[in-house]
Amino acid sequence: MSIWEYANPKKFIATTTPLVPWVMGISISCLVVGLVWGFFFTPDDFRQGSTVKIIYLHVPAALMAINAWFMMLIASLIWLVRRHHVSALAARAAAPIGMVMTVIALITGAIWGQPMWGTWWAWDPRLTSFLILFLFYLGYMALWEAIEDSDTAADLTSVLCLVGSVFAVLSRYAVQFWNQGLHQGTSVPVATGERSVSDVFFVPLLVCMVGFGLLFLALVLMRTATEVRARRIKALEARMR
Amino acid sequence: MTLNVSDLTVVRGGVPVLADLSFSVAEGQALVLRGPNGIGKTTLLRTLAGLQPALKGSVDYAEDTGAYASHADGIKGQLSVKENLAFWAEIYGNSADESVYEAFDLVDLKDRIAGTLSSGQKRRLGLARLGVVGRKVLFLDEPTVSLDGFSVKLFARWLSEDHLAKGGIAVIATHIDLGIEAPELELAPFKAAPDAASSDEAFL
Amino acid sequence: MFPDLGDYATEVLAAYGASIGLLVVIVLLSMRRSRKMRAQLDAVEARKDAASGK
Amino acid sequence: MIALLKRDLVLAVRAGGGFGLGLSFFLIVIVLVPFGVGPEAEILTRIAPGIVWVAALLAALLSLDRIFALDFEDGSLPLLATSPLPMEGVTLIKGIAHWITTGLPLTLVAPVLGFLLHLEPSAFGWLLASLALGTPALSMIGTFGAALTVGVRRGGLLMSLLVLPLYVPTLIFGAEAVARGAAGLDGLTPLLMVAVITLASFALLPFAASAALKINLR
Repeated sequence: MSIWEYANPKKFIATTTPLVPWVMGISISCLVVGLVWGFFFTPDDFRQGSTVKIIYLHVPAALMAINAWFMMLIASLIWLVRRHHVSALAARAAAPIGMVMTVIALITGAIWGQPMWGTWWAWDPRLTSFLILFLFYLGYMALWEAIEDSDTAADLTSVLCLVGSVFAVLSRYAVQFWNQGLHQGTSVPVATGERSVSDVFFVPLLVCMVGFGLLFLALVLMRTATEVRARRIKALEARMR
Repeated sequence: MTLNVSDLTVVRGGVPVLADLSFSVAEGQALVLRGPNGIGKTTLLRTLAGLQPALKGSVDYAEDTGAYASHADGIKGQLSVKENLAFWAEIYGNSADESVYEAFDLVDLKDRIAGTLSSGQKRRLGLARLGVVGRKVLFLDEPTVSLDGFSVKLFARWLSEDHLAKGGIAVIATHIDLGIEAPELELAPFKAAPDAASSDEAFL
Repeated sequence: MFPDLGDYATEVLAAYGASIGLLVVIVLLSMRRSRKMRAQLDAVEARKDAASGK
Repeated sequence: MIALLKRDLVLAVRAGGGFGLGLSFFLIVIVLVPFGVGPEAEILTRIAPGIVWVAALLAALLSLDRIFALDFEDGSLPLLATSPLPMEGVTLIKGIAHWITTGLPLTLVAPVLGFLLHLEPSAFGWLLASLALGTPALSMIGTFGAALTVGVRRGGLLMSLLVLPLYVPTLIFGAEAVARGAAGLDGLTPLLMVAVITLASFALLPFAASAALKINLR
């Protein structure tokens, strides 16, 4: 029973519909535990004071924003190669969630950096690359909406996702290069993963990451099922006319 | 060198329109497609020309010998008649020789800017493109739309004498009688059942 | 027990408020759309069965 | 393929819109900037490299949707698709034709407009080099965007939303090369990056654009 078994839309709905509430429940409890733990029971950072508590939102959200686009890239490739409708619809379902994660990463990153940079928005290379990623999400979703025929839309958005990914990575380094020229990087590396975090902060952070990951999964499963149902409605109506 | 089609199913917007089509057209033969509007003549011709993939079945004719022409004849208004034809000739690696202009009575319009032509003349220029392209298998979608009687005869003569006589093949969707004896294919019986196999099938 | 957030209280709370708010919004929107689509699908399927059942 | 290039250039000249449109827009944007920012020389000097590049980028963007739209409406696109010309060749030629009608004139006129913005004399060489190397990428990326949205009614706005984020790397490296030139530093590294992006675009994007076109022609 290979994984492609789930590519069949009807089977996908049948298997995921009961799952979604569970995954959602677990993810929300993870989030609550992680955030409460991080917010109430961890000491302040000696240099940054209490703003370090924003780490529990910023790092997981930033991680999910990038993983969401990566997942969409894989789903687009699967659609182009194996023509499984579910993967194309999963890519479409993941985009708004990825965008929300990017917005969260942007807001928390800006607020977190505010005390150090003294301004509400500093063109820090990392934050700026998330701003560019946000634009990519916007363009991707707009293209889906603009095209009526589902298969054509799936194909075109997949091509855009492939090309977009190359340029997203390119922009990531261009922004890195561009900001070196203006002013020195931040004292505390805000980027995902590079943080050398003492373990008292790390465990709640890990819990939050799991929470965000599961939330993303739950939302994608739910929205993909919705896209599959929408497509089924369209197909049925086309037949009944 | 013949065109044969075996149990072809063509799709428009994810919904199959024609199914289990099988026919073949020998050299020097034409085939006229008949059927009510919206039956799928254009979709069929586009699939035969390779512009869109067929859902099922196969279309085979010699590689690189097909040409498609629809009522949107790709004429550039700003270019002159000669420039338009010379362009298409160069694209297909031929040269626009005089005989084509005579065949479509365009000799005196050679240097006229295409934009200033009447719709009938413009249609003749669109058809003249087929003469210049020099392709053996033609897929023509309503070629004689907005053509006056005289031009229709011109086109029919070119088709039978310059194209079919030289071993060409043509599949034409038209309502007007072209005055050439050619087998007709009524498409109505091949209308696809609505829930026949299609890309939506996975969702049904 | 409420941690002393020092002089960055507003920033931290703003960040938490905004983020959790956005998460709640996306979850609720997704659930609402899912419910609406399910109802619509049931209606269409009912119509289809009625049509073919007749 | 050359026939297609010749035809497109003749069409651009005959239609008149081709050359003039991009250039006049480029000029207007640059003339507008001092009205917005104020006439002080030192401000203009500092922002001149960025402004010229952003203006070039917008001017290229403006004439993108005409690349395929005209051929799509009058039916030439399906005819080209069934011609012996490979679709990748068609998209490549369209990109080059767009560059010749918009990118090239921009590059030649830009230094002249540099005076309006009090651009540092040392930057003029870098400006010319960075635009000459960068505008082809703008055209090729733009051709890809045009191919994506050719089937969409009023797809111009959508295309800008898709294409502008893709322009960011070229813009950053291009403007940086000129800024370094203006500051008397050596702008070679960003200039090389601009060249790399352009080469990569011409190597890869024709395939992506032709795939998008074939999908839209279905």
